[in-house]
Amino acid sequence: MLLVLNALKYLAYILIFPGFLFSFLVGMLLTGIDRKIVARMQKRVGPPILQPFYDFFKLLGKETIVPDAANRRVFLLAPLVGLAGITVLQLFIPVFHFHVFDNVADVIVILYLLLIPALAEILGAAASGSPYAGVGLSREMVTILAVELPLLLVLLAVAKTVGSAMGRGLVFSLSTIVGYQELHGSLITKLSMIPAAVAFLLIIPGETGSHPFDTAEAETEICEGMMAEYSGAPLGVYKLTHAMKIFTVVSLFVALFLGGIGAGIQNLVAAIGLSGAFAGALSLLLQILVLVLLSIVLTIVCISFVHAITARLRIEQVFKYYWTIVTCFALVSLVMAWYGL
Amino acid sequence: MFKKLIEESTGKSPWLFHINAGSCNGCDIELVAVLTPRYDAERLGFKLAGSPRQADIVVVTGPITAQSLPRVLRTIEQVPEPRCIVTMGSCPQSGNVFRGSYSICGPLSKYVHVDVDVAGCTPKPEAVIDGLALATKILQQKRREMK
Amino acid sequence: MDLPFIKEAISQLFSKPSTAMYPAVPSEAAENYRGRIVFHPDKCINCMMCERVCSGNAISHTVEKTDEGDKVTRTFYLGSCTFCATCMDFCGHGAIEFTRDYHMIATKEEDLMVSGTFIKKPPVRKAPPAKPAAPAASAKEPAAVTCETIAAEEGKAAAPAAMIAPRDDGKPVQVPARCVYCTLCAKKCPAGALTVDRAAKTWTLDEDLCVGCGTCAEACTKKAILMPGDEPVANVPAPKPAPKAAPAAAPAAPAPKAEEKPAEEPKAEEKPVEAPKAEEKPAEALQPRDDGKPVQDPSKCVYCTICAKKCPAGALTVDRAAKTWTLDEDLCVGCGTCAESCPKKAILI
Amino acid sequence: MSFLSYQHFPIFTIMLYFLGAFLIVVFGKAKALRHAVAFLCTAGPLALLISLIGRVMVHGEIISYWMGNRTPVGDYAIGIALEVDALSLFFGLLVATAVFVACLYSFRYMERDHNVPQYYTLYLMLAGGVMGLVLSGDLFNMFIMVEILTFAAVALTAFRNKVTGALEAAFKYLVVGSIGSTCILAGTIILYAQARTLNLAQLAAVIPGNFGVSTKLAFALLFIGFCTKAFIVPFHPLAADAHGAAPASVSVLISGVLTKSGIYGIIRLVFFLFQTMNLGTMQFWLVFLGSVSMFVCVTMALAQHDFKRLLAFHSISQIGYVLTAVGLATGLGISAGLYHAMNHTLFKGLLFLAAGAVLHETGTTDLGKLGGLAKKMPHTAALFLIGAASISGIPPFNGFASKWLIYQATYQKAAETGNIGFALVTVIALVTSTLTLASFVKVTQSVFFGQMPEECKNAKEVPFGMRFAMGILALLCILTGLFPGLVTRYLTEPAAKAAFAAGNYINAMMGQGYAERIMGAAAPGAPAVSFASSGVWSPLSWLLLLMIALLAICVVALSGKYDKVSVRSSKEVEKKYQLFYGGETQSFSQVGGGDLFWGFKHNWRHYFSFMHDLHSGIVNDYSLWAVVALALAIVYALIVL
Repeated sequence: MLLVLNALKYLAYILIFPGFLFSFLVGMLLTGIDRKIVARMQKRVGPPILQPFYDFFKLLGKETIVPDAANRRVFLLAPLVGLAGITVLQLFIPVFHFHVFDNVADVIVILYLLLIPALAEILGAAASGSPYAGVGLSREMVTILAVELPLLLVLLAVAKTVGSAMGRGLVFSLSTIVGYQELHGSLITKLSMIPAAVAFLLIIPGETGSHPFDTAEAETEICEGMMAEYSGAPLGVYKLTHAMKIFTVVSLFVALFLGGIGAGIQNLVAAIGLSGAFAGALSLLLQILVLVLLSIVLTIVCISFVHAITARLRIEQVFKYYWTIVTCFALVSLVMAWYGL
Repeated sequence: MFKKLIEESTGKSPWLFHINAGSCNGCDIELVAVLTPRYDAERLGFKLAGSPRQADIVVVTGPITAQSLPRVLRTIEQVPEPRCIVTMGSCPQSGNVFRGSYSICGPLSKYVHVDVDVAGCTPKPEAVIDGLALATKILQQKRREMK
Repeated sequence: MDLPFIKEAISQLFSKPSTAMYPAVPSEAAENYRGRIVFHPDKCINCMMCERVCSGNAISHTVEKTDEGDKVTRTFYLGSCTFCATCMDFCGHGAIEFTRDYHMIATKEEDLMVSGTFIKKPPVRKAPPAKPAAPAASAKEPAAVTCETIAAEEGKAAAPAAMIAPRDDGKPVQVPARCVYCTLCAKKCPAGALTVDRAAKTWTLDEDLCVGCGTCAEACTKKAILMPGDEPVANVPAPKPAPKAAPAAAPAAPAPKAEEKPAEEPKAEEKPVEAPKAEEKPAEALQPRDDGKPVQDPSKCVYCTICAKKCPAGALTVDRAAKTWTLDEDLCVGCGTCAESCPKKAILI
Repeated sequence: MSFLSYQHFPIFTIMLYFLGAFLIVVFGKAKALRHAVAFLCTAGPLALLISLIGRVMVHGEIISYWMGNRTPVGDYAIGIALEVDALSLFFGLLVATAVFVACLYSFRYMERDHNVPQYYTLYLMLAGGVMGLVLSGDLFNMFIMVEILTFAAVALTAFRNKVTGALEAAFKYLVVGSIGSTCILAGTIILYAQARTLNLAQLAAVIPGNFGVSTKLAFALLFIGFCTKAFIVPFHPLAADAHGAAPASVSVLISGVLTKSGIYGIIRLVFFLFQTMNLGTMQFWLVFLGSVSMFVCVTMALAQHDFKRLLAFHSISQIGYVLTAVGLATGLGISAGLYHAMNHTLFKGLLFLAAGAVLHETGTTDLGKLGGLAKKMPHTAALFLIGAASISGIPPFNGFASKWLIYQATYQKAAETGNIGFALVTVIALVTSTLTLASFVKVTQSVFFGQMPEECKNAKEVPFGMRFAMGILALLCILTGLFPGLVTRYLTEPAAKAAFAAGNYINAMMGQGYAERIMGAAAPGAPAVSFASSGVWSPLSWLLLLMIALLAICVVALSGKYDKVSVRSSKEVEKKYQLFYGGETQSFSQVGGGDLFWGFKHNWRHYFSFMHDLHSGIVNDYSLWAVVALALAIVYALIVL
């Protein structure tokens, strides 16, 4: 009986709370807010906040065309694998105090798990056989190459800071990092972590492929790049994966650098004097709310704002930008973390 | 699965694909002007799609020149099913001043069923928005009739 | 990497968007915006000027004979209109008006057709008074009035309306009473044989240049030029619309003297006109060629070189003197412009 | 000792190979007989070694076998000995598996070639040579085995002499290979002169501590000798030529097995004979060589236009990983290195077999001329994808488990020693892993997806025999990826402990107490190392979650008629199902091979042009590098040791 209960609990985790449904809603919300804010920055009214939902359900209604040149099975399966990958990844990122699994994956593994949705898209593009998709695929791979280096440096810096502070050499497990932050305040308050946080903020648009770095799916130059041959439901699934990826990357930033807020909520709830299960539920609810708000603020700052003020870069500029400017930020923070600042 | 929701959102997020069949670019810049802050078609859900596979409404401008005819027909054919075809400006409807020239292949309606004609030699952006709104209703109707 | 728009982006975020919420807020077109056409049939006199000047040839009309006159319906096809309003400018009577309504969206073709019908009453037939000055035409016939005044101005003896007979040597002859000196014939004449001076009201024909193609006669809306083979006409202003075949109510009296007649043209000119006709073999029905290229009917051709000039591809060479018509097979695109432009319909395609 | 007791298994494994080689020469004419002999002579050793796992790995027993029962007399080892400790068995297992699978593959793969019997003889000679090298406990015996395997490998590289460049590649391999072998021979002679013994255990007891000038020279010579065998950086170009030309099953051996024998030699040398692993400079030297070969070879691989040359460069970059991990000389480091060596043999074998399948069907491995093969060869494509995913370290597969361990090891080493250099190595390791992913995306797009050119139209699925061999390797890739805990506890950790436990290696050979008596210092103990302690990653539960999520999504999709895509209703909508070409008719245009990753290549164009000039392909350049490397090693050895 316990096994069944346990299985149901995990199923609920996967499908409902931090898994599919939750990140589906928040992801779409973030995309809607992103498009609205970008529009408002261009002095125009912009689409309604629920526009991504409409887009998604309209695409579900559209007919799916599989071109002859495409490899039919891979063409249809790739989006689903991408979606499954991003859903599972969301489980490993703790919401402040609440984490579903704490001994399944650590920070470096999450770095690799972030690759799976991008690879699913690349596989889908390759399977479609269109030359536009081929060019898009090559650009997406170069973007991944560009983003990987600074992202790793940031993670190493965080691991080193938390590791030396806790005296265990280095700590890669995300839940321990969040636990540490709850005791000693958010990492962003430490001097050595500020360049790392800035670097991570600069990485978010690159990782999610949003505006200045969306050379991979530049609709003007290479007709939607990798999505050139997708229509109907598979395209909807890819758009959904993009939306959920934004939420995942942003909540990773919150977990890595703003973990201390969870403790603040805890003692806030304690201050109200509630206790027992009710307090736990309330604090969980508050934490979710704070996470969503923080995600919205972060999306506005580092995706929408950057989207409104920049023009799309060429692919080798994207690569050069990430391997010089952003890597310097991350290196500075790694060196500072290393020599005990 | 949630068929009504799909129908409703088909009406709310029509994506455009613009085909220039030899136009003098008067209508092309007017179509783009519809997406500028002044008229902002995006608040109604319109968005320019990069490839016909992701389009719902196909906007054709220009008198269908002999050179562009096969390409226009092929691109329209590649748009997935609930689709509308809108001709913008007088040229695709009748060939306008170019009618009778040996290199013009006549009105688009000779080859494809045109859903909405937006007349005017460069119709005003408001007229284009009206035309597209009408096309969206027809799109929704087509979606309702689909299997 | 300079980012120029940071300040604007932030400030615009908090300011009101500059979008005109169109469907909710109706927006009016500019002051004299040329939108949908409104046709006032009552003002129209069916002078067809608008049709001729319309670049998109969007205007067409149908005439229907009824007892109290011609029932004319004129339709403006907005789908082919460039809204340049040239027709409005040319329409002397303000029958065409461009409103500010820009809603020209249609799902069916008919919605874009603006049309109006009116009855065009024939001119009132009063007994022809001796004085030409009598206002024979109703207000609607400006042409006739001008003709009267011209005759009065010249102060020529108001000879009784003389008959004008076409010349026998294939050259055009002018009916001064009908001519309004609009210089259309001079412009149309391919050979440039005609010079018409509007101010001086003179119509001179250069005999040796003229090839007798008849384009001027055709072009003349007033039918003031007669070609060989037409009936002699009274030198009196033609009643509107006075199609050529209209029974000439005025008594026929040839009075060629009103024309200035240049010196007798050389005899030779005439002879060759006849000569080719004689040589031409009995013209059996000429078959158009199957590969879409034009073929010439020597019997009809007058070698006026119009087809050579009109041919976009320059495939035709016509030698007026040697009376030869050669077609360059590969240059010719088979567009048929030569067949259309040939006044004598001597080319089959 | 009864004839069939486990003591004799090591000698049986080696002899079986050579016996097979001899038998095939005798009755090689009949195909069935030849295949039976080859099958038996490759399956036998594998079975024998697997039976030894329980004894050697779990109980930690070390089997020593004196040829002709000439046990040591008064502390002097006279006879030739075979010694199988956990480390040797680990490498032996690798060799046996790769040889067995490649042999299965070559039954059908070599059908179209002529004089196939000679192929099998050379093949079994090569296998025997490597197995002998790995299991022998005698330094000179190792040299002989190195000679055998080098010459067999050279002959096999030139086996398809019609292939352009095969002879030239074989010649290059022969020249540089013989430079390496002569270095090993010279080193052995010097060591023998000083210690008057050739037995590894006795040498390991006598040599460390009293380094004479000649011993340092011997170390440099032996080190460079084994580096040439492992194709480390200065010697890597000849590996690319050798793989490019050799038949696929042979390149599986060259890249999967020969390089491991080089690494095995280095480990024996550094951890046993000279026990210099704890020297800071030694660790720096190994890690530096490892990371340089990692990065150089992966960037060279990215610029390749030929499928097999690309795989060859990748195998050297993976060897760079192994060397870096081993060079750390920490418990986790060695375990991660060995784990990656095993994984490398598996997925590199799979990739080479897939390359062989492509060559078998289309007759070319040029990335520019291939495309869209997934439609004609779905199984090969699926197996290739498993191999590509595991080499580029995608989570559920084995590549990720070992690379992740390597990152942990290098970064932990950085944390312990406090010098940031090792953190830099982690960064290089990860960037190399992403570049590997990039180059395999390039291969996937140029060979298996995209549009199919005319030449590949009549390619069809490879015969079942070849697919079965690839299937075994793919299954192993997945299993070793999903159960890292098991693999590390039973295979890599005992081997890592054995690498550090030089003491009981010596005692097992020379009798108890010998090591303490001779070396005086306490035999270096084995540091505690375990997979769980190193970090948090359980692939099985992650895969379980992924499967549940995927299942849920597929159920939802199928209920929404996701796969009932608009099938072609009637012929005349032909245009609808063509690719979107901006309205043009769909013509052949494959985006693959050279035109991918312009952004990266453009940024690194100076580096690539420099690399282009460096890899000139001329033998004297490579031998010059070999000699220069030798000189550097000698200088290093004389100064630092």
